[in-house]
Amino acid sequence: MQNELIKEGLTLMLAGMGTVFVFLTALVIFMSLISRLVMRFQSAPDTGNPSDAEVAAITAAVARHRQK
Amino acid sequence: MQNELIKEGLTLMLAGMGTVFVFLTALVIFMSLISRLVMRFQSAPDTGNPSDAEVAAITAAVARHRQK
Amino acid sequence: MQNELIKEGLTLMLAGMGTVFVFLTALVIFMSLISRLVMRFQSAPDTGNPSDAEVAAITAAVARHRQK
Amino acid sequence: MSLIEQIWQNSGLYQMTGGQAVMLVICLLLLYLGIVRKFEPLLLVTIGFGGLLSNIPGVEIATGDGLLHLMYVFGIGTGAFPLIIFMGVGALTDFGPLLANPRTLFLGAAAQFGIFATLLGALGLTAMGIMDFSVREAAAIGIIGGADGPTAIYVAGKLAPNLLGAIAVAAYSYMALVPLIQPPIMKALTTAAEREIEMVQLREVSKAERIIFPLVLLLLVALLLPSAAPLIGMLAFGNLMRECGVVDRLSHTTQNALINTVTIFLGLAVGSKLSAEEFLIPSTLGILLLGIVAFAIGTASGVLMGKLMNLVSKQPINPLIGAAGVSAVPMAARVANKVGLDANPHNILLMHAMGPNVAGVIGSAIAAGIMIMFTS
Amino acid sequence: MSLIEQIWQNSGLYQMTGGQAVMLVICLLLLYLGIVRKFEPLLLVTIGFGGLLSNIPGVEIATGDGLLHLMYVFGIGTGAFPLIIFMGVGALTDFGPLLANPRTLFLGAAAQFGIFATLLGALGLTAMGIMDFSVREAAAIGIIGGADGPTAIYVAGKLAPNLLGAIAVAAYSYMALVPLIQPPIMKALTTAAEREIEMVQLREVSKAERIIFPLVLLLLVALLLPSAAPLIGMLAFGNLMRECGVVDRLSHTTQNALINTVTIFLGLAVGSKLSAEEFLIPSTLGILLLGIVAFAIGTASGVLMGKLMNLVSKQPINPLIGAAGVSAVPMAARVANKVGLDANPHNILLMHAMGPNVAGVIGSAIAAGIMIMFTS
Amino acid sequence: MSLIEQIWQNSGLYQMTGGQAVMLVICLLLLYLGIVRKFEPLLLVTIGFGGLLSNIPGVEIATGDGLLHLMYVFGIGTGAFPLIIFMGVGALTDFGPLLANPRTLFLGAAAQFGIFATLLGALGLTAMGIMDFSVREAAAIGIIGGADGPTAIYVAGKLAPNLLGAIAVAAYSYMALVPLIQPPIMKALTTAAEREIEMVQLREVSKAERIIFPLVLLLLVALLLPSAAPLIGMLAFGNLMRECGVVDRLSHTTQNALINTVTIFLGLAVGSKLSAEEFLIPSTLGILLLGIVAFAIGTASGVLMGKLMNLVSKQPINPLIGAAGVSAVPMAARVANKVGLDANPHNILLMHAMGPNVAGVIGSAIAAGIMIMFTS
Ligand code: NA
Ligand code: NA
Ligand code: NA
Repeated sequence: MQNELIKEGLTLMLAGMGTVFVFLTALVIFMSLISRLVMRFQSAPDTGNPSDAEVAAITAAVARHRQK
Repeated sequence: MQNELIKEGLTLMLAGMGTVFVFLTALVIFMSLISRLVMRFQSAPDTGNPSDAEVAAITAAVARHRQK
Repeated sequence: MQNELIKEGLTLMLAGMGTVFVFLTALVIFMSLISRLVMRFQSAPDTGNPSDAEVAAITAAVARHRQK
Repeated sequence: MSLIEQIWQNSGLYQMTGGQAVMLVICLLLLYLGIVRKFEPLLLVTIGFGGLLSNIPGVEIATGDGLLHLMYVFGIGTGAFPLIIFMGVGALTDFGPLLANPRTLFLGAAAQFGIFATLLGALGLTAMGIMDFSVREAAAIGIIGGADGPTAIYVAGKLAPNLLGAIAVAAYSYMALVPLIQPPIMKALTTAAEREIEMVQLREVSKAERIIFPLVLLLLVALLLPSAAPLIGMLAFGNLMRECGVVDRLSHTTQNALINTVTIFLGLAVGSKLSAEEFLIPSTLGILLLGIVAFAIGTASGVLMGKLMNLVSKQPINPLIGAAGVSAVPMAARVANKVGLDANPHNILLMHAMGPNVAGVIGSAIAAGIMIMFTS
Repeated sequence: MSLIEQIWQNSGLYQMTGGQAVMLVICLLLLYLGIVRKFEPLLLVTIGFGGLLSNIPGVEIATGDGLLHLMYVFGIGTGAFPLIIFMGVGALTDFGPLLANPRTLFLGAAAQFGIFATLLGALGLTAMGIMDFSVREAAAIGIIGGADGPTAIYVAGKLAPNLLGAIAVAAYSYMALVPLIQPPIMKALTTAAEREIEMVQLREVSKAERIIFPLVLLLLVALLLPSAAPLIGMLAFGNLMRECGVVDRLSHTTQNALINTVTIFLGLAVGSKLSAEEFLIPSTLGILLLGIVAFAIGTASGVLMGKLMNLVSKQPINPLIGAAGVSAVPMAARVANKVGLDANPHNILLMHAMGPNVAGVIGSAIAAGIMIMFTS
Repeated sequence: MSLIEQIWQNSGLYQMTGGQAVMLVICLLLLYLGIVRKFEPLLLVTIGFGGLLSNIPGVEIATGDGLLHLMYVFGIGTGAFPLIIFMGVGALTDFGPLLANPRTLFLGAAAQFGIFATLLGALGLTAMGIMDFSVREAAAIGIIGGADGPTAIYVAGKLAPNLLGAIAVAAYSYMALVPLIQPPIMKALTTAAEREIEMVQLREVSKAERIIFPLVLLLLVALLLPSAAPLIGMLAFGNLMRECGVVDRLSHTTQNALINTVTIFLGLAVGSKLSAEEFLIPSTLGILLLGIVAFAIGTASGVLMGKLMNLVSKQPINPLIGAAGVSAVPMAARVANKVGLDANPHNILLMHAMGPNVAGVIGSAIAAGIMIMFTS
């Protein structure tokens, strides 16, 4: 009976930490993929890289936007 | 059976559009009456029509009020 | 039966006003005690009474605080 | 042909009873008082409109699965709405003037005599065979004299749900009529010299006292009169959120979105008790009559207590502030201030009257606890 | 080994049905329409997300004791959420343009023809054996043509809860598509000369008229069609709070925290009806088809009524504003304004179109009352 | 005579048990911690006051038809309150730092080891005969280590309602004690050189990524662990409302009036479980003990994972931010920042610590899903 309890606890711990890591690993992988896709997709319409001036303007705009 | 359904639909349509029009007509009549009553009642304390200057002042005040 | 009703009413009145007064008297006593305790405790760290200038400054600050 | 007949038989014109028509007029009158005369508009507008909805024939609104009936069952039947409103009142109330001069609690105590005198009156009318009120009903009617809407609704919901509509309407209507009811009584019971009495300025109250007060209030209730604990507890909780300074976002929501939402639902739910068959009964007339008597006696008791305290106290007390002990916050305090100014244009009694005014809220909640304890 | 098996058998990958996968894609599409295309985002985002949650296999969210199912039962089953939203709509609606030109109520009446034509269509499809709708279901589908979300949800909750998901999705989707659906119909039915008609400026409407209007509206409903009283009553109550000027704090909460909170819960609760087994049925296709027909017929009826009124009226009426009679406030009024501007760049129809636009809200609530009266 | 006797026998002084007196003192202590020490005041003030109300003898507040009991049954028994709070947390949380550096999710994963170690500890104490916890109870106790109040309340409400009071009090108390509990563990497990590590600045995260994130999170939960879908789903919904930019009015209400209202009701409802007979049991001591062990192990696991990641990663990772993986947002991130500043005055770790900090919220919700799946 007592061994049963401990065994059940160990099982839960194993399954639990396993699932937490599998889940968060999957999330890391998916979000990394999506980040790359988004970045490629968003810069696709541009002809080449933005100029320094453009970068400065965008950064300022984003900063202003995020402050809201 | 099928004719019954169509017949019930036609009945509902007739009764429905009829009631909608009767109701909204009653509303038009009542509100027109009330508008006239309100206007008469509100201008009753005045001695005659407001002057042009008064009209301008009131209009401006109302516009300001409604902008709020 | 009718006398019963009146009697019950009188009983309630007596008990009610009694309890209201007992309760609020207890509240007066407790809050007066606590006010004195709080005032003593709060001024304890001070070395003596506040100067007139301090009083003026505190009063102004409190007034500003309470206006918020 | 049968089609038009069906519409006609389902119409309000066909189904309306005389009582419903009378109630529609009464509810329009409540709306008039709220909107044009600005009498307690937050409640009279919502109760009045709820009453209109409740007297529309042939549709479930204030009965069965209707929205207003559900609001009544879940909000008032359980006591939740008046208790949440009381929490909001606590969050909106500044007990500072009371703490600066705790003796004014006695004025709030004395004014509760209106409650018990009215209870006795209701039982007297029953003993004389004029009315037929049970003790529970008489207790609920008496609470009108507390001049505190949520307390009256809470007690009526517990002791006499069948009379709740009339009790709530009486309570809020007379609270709104305080500027008419109180001054003649105040002037009749005081001399011009008494009305001119100026009071010493109130001391500042520290933050610590403000925080400790709701806790002491709750603990005293817990020790002395647990049946008043729901009302006093929620009042104290709201006030603690207000004063403690660390949960301002909760206090802000309690004072605004939460109390406003519950006020709307409470008003509609009370309105659901204004249906013709529940409201147009002889009891309603009795309640309206007893209610105004309760206000008058409460006012008189407060003023007389003020006179007594002025006699025995070293510091002068203007007896007018005793009238504010009925609660009806903040109207009664303003009335006391105004009558005082009429007698002495330099006499600002407002803050002094706020003490008994908020004491009256506590006093009537205590009285409510007594009523509930003895009759249930 | 059995451990991993247990996790696997409880996983969504293992339990998911094809229908659920399809519904997840459909709900993502609704979110896309709401977020990227900005189609009625307040409802499509909440409904879409609720739909996602409802199609997760093996967990009680939209069923049993799940939160979304409880929201559905207590909020939509009782009618509370759509009625509270309607109160909020009343508090947000300015009926001034309608009061300045009450005749535009006829445009709002005519546009309701879409509702009843669709009802007939649904019954026709059933008579032909293509679909299988009961009269109650057909009535609920017809209300999509009212272009008014809460009305559609209220009626569907009463008459055809099984179709509520599809009806709500159709109603909000087509309301969002008004700028695409209406202009071709409006142009096909009017001449360029008609579209250029300029209208005389609207008069100012007094505060008294604004306050009396919701009361007259409610009393007329009480006398003529009590079954529409819950919807119209809450609309009128919200509008009275808005206009009466003495309960601004209640009106403010109604327009903000209260309607927003209920919108979130309503959307999630509607989403709970987007489970695969309830949504992926042939009826849904029929509803989507009939819904767009309803919008088209309603638009056409409004425009044709506008042409008729322009013929018989002394003051010129631009028939384009008739299209706004379907409601879909304020989108349909903006569309009428835009089509008018295209024909005549000096022609600002917006305020004129707001009259029929808000009249359409009243009209479809009346139509809803008829449906409920005749079929329950 | 019998009158005074009746009042006396109904008084709290007469009826109060020793346990109730002890609980009143404990609840005053919670209020002291919340108000004076500013420990998680939003919850400790509301729970503490609810606990006071629950220990008033002889009146139904936390039992039967009492308001707090109704709040418990409808708000916590159904899971509605913690889920709505989680929606609010989603609407208040900026997942940007996590998206800028997704690997910090591993830190949030590692810190959940505290949960499972504590579960094992609770079962160990039972096996040794010191305590008597079932597996469900042990699972609910373990979740304290998640350092996330609503998650702990949600799980306790499902798996061990009898222990909910002690679990909630332990969770919020230790979350408040994070600045005392964590630093010694962090310093013991790291070298000065490790604590001085500076991290590269986080990249900007695009709006598209922010919108897609909650959807990916929900879909992964749907596919892998549906039992975590209610918690994660509401978190994702709140965050989608925040980030999508088209429902700002809903997001604003969720972040303010809605979460504040539910926080008040949740706190009072949790307080209703602090009645003497439910709280003053040996289990409570065990829970408080196990809770602090859970926090310590979670902190240590996060830091050790940080050290490991720093070894294998190309970019430097300061292991201190691993401690923030327990969640306790944003306190744990601030603690990591402060300990970092002590070691290197130019080292601003705050934004880097926010990543594992919010990852910890997700991690403990996933752990909660596992617990619910395996034990119910
Ligand atoms: Na009172
Ligand atoms: Na419409
Ligand atoms: Na956590």
